[in-house]
Amino acid sequence: MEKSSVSTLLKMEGVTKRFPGVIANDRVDLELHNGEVLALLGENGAGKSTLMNILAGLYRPDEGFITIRGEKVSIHSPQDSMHLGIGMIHQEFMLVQTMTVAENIVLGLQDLPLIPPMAEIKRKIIELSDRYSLKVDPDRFIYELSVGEQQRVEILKLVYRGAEVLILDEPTAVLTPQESRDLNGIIKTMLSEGKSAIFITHKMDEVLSFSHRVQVLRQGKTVAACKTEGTTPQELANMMVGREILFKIKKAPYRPGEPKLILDGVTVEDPTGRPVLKDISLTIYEGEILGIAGVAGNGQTELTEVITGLQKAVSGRITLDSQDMTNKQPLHLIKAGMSHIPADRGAMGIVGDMSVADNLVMKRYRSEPIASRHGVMHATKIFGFAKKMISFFKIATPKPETLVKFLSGGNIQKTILAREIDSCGGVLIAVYPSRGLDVGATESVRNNIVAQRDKKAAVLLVSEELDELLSVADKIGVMFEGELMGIVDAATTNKEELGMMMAGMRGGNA
Amino acid sequence: MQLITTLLAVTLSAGTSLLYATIGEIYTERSGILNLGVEGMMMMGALSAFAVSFYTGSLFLSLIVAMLVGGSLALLHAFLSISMRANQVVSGLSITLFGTGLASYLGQRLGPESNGFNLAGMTASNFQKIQIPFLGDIPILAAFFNQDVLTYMLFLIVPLSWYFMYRTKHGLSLRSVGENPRTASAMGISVAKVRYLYTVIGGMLVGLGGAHLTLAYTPGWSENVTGGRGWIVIALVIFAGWNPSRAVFGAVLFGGINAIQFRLQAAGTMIPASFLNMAPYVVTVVVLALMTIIGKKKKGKYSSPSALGNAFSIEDK
Amino acid sequence: AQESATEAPVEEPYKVAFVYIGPPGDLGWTYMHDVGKKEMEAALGSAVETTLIESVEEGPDSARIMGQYARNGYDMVFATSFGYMDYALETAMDNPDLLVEHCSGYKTADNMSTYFGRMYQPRYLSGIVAGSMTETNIIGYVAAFPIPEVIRGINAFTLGAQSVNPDVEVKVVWTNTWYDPVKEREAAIALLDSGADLLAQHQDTTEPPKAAKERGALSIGYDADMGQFVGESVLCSPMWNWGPYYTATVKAGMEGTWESHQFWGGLSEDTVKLSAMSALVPADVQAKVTEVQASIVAGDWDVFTGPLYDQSGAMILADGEVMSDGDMLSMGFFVEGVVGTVN
Amino acid sequence: MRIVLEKREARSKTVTVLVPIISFVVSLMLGSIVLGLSGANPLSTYGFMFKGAFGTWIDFTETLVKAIPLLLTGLGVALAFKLRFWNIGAEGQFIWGAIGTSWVMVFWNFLPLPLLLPIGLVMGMVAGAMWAGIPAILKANWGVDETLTTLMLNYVAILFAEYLYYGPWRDPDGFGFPGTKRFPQEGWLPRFAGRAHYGLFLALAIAILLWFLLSKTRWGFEIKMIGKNQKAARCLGVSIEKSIVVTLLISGALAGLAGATEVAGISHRLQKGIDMGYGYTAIIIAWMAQLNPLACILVSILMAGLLVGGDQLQMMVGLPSSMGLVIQGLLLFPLLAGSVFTEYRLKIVRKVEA
Ligand SMILES: Nc1ncnc2c1ncn2[C@@H]1O[C@H](COP(=O)(O)OP(=O)(O)OP(=O)(O)O)[C@@H](O)[C@H]1O
Ligand SMILES: Nc1ncnc2c1ncn2[C@@H]1O[C@H](COP(=O)(O)OP(=O)(O)OP(=O)(O)O)[C@@H](O)[C@H]1O
Ligand SMILES: [Mg+2]
Ligand SMILES: [Mg+2]
Repeated sequence: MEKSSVSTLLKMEGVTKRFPGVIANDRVDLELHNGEVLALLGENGAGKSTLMNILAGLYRPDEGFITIRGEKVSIHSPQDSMHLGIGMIHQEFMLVQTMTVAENIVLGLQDLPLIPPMAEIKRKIIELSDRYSLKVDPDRFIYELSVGEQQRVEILKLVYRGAEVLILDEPTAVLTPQESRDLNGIIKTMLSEGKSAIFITHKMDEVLSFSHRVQVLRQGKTVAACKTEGTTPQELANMMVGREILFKIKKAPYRPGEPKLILDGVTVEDPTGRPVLKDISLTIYEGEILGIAGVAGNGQTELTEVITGLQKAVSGRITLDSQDMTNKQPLHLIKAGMSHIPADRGAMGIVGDMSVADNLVMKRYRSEPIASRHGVMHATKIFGFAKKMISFFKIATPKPETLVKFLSGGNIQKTILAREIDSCGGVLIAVYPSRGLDVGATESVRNNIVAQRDKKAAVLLVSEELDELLSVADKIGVMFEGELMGIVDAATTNKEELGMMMAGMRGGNA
Repeated sequence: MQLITTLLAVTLSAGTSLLYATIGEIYTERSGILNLGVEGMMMMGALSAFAVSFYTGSLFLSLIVAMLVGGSLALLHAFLSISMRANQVVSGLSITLFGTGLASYLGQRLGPESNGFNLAGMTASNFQKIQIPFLGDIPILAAFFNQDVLTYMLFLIVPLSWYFMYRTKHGLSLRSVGENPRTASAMGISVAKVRYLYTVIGGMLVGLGGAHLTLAYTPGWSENVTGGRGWIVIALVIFAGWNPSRAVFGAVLFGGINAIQFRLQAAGTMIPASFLNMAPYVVTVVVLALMTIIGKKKKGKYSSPSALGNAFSIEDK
Repeated sequence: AQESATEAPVEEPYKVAFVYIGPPGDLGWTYMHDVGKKEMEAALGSAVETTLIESVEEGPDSARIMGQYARNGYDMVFATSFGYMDYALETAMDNPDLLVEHCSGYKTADNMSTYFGRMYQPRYLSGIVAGSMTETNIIGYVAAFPIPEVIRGINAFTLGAQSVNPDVEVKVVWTNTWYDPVKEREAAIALLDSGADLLAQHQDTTEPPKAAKERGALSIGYDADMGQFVGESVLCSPMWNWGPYYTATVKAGMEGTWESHQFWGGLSEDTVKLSAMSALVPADVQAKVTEVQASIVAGDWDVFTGPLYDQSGAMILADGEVMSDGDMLSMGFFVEGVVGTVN
Repeated sequence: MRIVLEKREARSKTVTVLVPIISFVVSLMLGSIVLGLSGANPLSTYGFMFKGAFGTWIDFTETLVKAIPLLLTGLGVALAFKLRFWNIGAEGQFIWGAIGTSWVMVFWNFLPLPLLLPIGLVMGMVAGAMWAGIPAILKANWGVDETLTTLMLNYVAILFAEYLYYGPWRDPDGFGFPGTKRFPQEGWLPRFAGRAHYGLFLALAIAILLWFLLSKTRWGFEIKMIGKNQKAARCLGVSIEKSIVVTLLISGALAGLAGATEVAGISHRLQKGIDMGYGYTAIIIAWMAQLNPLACILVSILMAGLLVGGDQLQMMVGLPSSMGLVIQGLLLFPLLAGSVFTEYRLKIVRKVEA
């Protein structure tokens, strides 16, 4: 794939962008060559998304300029950016939930006729989805789609518009390994058609497998830019974080205690009465991490929600410390010591319009010392507590009073993690806890989860990354179509066995 | 049969001004702007339409002016809530205060000197009911084809609005802006432009709703002619689930119950009149509640535009 | 006004304030008070200074406003709606120098009087017209609220109609509003749809006559001469005529002869009257009206004279018995022939 | 070149003070134009308006009289809005408060007289709470849109009250006049100056208490969580249904108390004209106060002053009442437009830059 003559396609020079309290980009230079893939790396909050949003016309830089093919351009709006052939997949989905796939794909197109010929559009969408093997039904509404399908719609949007420069902001963060592989294949196809791309990811294998060059940001500044060839994941990670990353989990030997959380024949139905969780029985012991593997949409969310009291079981029994917890209110479970790191962190994990400090005490505000016995909360205690947590969990925030929504995705996750780990009283339910986290943060999340287990907590870890499960969990259960295919020993199983079970084959001691 | 026909006919002509305003407000709210100034805009539309008709005799010009006046007040609301990011609820309520006040003030100042400058009590040219030959004679259908021009225009405006919102490019942009402005913006749609546009269009339709009152339904200007109907419109928009076609159902239900309750009274029922006068409000609440409870499974279809009432700026997250 | 001020340095003008329930532009209740006020001004010239405040709710605000007039040196306040009664009394108590005139109430004080008109008299006359001219024998009556004044009017009207047409039926629809053009029209249309070919009203807008006219039906106005605004289809209108009373009362105040009173003026005092009749009313009907009017004015006869039966057929007044003012003022039943409920 | 709004790093103190002042001056100027056009002298008109509302002690007490119901309904509305429950129904809850109190005052003759007032006020709160409870339960359990239900229930409340005082509750000795019997004197809320009654201190105490509860306690914290992200609050163990219902009962009780103090303190009977649209003005007050209970105090007094002073347009200047509404609108527009500058500043952007 090496090009003989390097011609510069796009150049950003001295780009600075400030938000209240932070400099997200500090005089950043960036260069993209024709037909290459540039991997943009950096810790959570380093300013990657901000820089790309400037290219996409969402944000305006405070300083600096952009040239394309040697010509200075002004990007005032997403429209300008599209005209210049730039297309971006944003970190959060940019989809209108109450519109169909087809409507989302053509939304905002300039040359769309007054009455969009929907039949023709759908045909074109199906054609494109065949070409890139992106299977979606153009008539479905977005809210009906799984996360993976939504990501496919985002890509279809891009290819439908025929962008020349692709900006991909962590497109695989929320995808299963299989979906990620498919997606990467698609991106390769697109690149083979002569497009260039800037690719943001925290997954080192992706960086190595198809980027030509890497550029690393730290705290808004460029700290390195080099060819991908010749670097190692270790080096890249060190450059991002500015310290040594081990990629190794410190873990005490597996010594399970008493049974802690027991599910016995639990069944859950969706509002239409279709069973989405069928007759699940499992036991988690003190000092054990039970990993749950499976392709998203096979009942993992329902499993964690029925345990945390967010969904009702129609039959079966859940016991915690041999007390019946079936269909108890979330508060009851929280008081019994349950912690929960939900999958959808923006919607369920945080209150974006409240401060970091407030979000950190959201599990502790009910009792002393944060609140008095009569329910009065102490502002100074809240701050003291928040400051401790911010420094302990290394949450990058300008101030404790900053609204959480202004943090980068990774730091939002750290905030949730900090709160849940801190308040954990014996059971931790963690759903995709390292999604979208940088290598350093991923490492610390995993270490923190393991530390809970070492402190004799029972941990349920739902993950799509088999590597994560294999290195962190003690036992691994696999879900398929709402059923548990079996539970296997993490130490003795392998990816092949798990893969078979994820495809619907029974195994282990099921 | 005859009873149903007359009830329908009465309901349709009573519902016309409500429907214009409801459709207008649906456009506005679909773009994410909540305009509680309907009452004020309707009142100004009603006044200006009558005044123009009184002085020029041109109904066409009256309608144009009513639309311009409604649109201008809406523009003020748009400026405050979009450009100045003001609280939309208060801005709308202020428009209502201002509009109702100004209309009533002008009503006492714009009239002829012979009537003490009062417009009330004056007559001007107005829209008459036109019976469509043949169609206007068939039972039931007669109710639809024995109306004034403005009502006939609704037969076009309602389906076209539905078609516009759900089947055209601009409708797509409109809905996306109200639902998820951040996405709309990222897709190259100018959120502010769309919101300005549909707030003003909405105001124009509300102005027409007012015009129907003084030019057709209760021809002539009278103080407080809208009598709080702007608030009913706000409720009807919700009842309609922000869907122009369902707005018809709401307006007909509300107007129909009212027509029936007056007829019950005339027939000498023993139910106290206060309770009968409550009926339209109670029924609307009950029907909405039932529809919500039963329709629970149809997610999102009739719920409010997600971004309704929120100021937008891309850097806000 | 300015001339006299320069020529003769007379004492301060007598200051009179009017508190209105609606805007004078309503062409109804308030409009007629305003007409009366203007007549009084014309009659008394620069010796009085008047002011008005419109659209004052019949609630706590009215006391504040009357109190403020008192503090601003006003000599007399006319409170022109019944709901002001308690507040007017409160104001009168707090401001002994102020003379308070309250319309349509029953509470008085040393410095507070009530005044009202026997509207039922012209209503009876309009009933004669209506009863003679209906063909379907169904008359619609659009009514605001079930208070004695309205009920009395409906009864008087019905009695008048029955006096010439025993088969007549008066259907009542309550709107629960004094003033709402749209609602009044809708009520009117409902009545027309239920067979009425003639409408009467106790409402303050011209919508019922207008609706009737559009349907080719006849109507009886109220408050003002509504024929002026609607046309010949309005056969006649029972009207208020406050001018004489306002002039006399203010004059008494100026001259120091004012005394607390309860004034209930009828046709003979010219406080109420029947407008000129439309050309559609046949001469014999007009003659009959004139005849009855004359006997009322002469004091030979009044409307609520027995025999009188209520809706259920129970006898209220025996033959020849005359209802007392007190019973009339608190009337709470419909006479036979009225279709509707009193609440 | 174009002008854009740019977010300020922090809310600037001077700006927060200056903006309302400048906006107010602009408002006055706008008002002057309209007043001038309608033939009034703007300066003396403003003078009359100010004097009418704040000029003398007795005028000021009248402003306070009006501020009491405004403050209480404003607090109720602000509380519901904190939860993002769009309670447009303070008007109806106010009326029910008046009904509840009147019921006790007129019909509970078995009560010892000293208990009449406290129990009457409590019953007003209960009635207001009950009326707010209907939309709250509909919303909490089935998600029925509360804007519609609260708005429609206002009309029902008004008509129901009319039914009572035109019908079964009508004073038998009142010559058929609509309105209940006058309350026994022992049930009246005592007055401390002019017509200003002790309801004022009740309202002030409630405002302070509410501020404390909302900003310093678990309950307030939970309301904030639900208002800002209901799903997350549920995950974190907050019971949404219960909170909505409890909070709305309180919100309704506050509006109900407004109605209760109005009948017990001012009108001394249930009759027409006690509902003056306070429930709607309350919405303006709640937002102008940015839902802060302490700010509600100031805003409702100013609003009451504006309403009371507005009458001077008619009484002293001879303008029709409609001009009062026009002036109110004109005063609000610049204030609304100005609020943005506390958080944003104007920035001039030149085209050349990327
Ligand atoms: N709209 C905004 N308003 C205020 N601050 C913001 C905004 N967007 C981003 N920031 C801040 O700017 C910094 C850079 O954020 P950005 O989202 O660009 O990080 P990132 O590198 O994409 O991180 P991640 O890997 O977690 O996605 C962070 O400190 C963030 O808190
Ligand atoms: N959940 C949804 N969110 C947004 N739009 C939707 C949703 N469901 C359907 N739509 C759109 O709404 C439009 C109207 O749908 P539909 O035809 O069912 O309604 P209608 O016929 O106008 O109303 P009704 O069914 O009440 O008579 C459809 O064209 C569709 O595009
Ligand atoms: Mg990012
Ligand atoms: Mg349909």
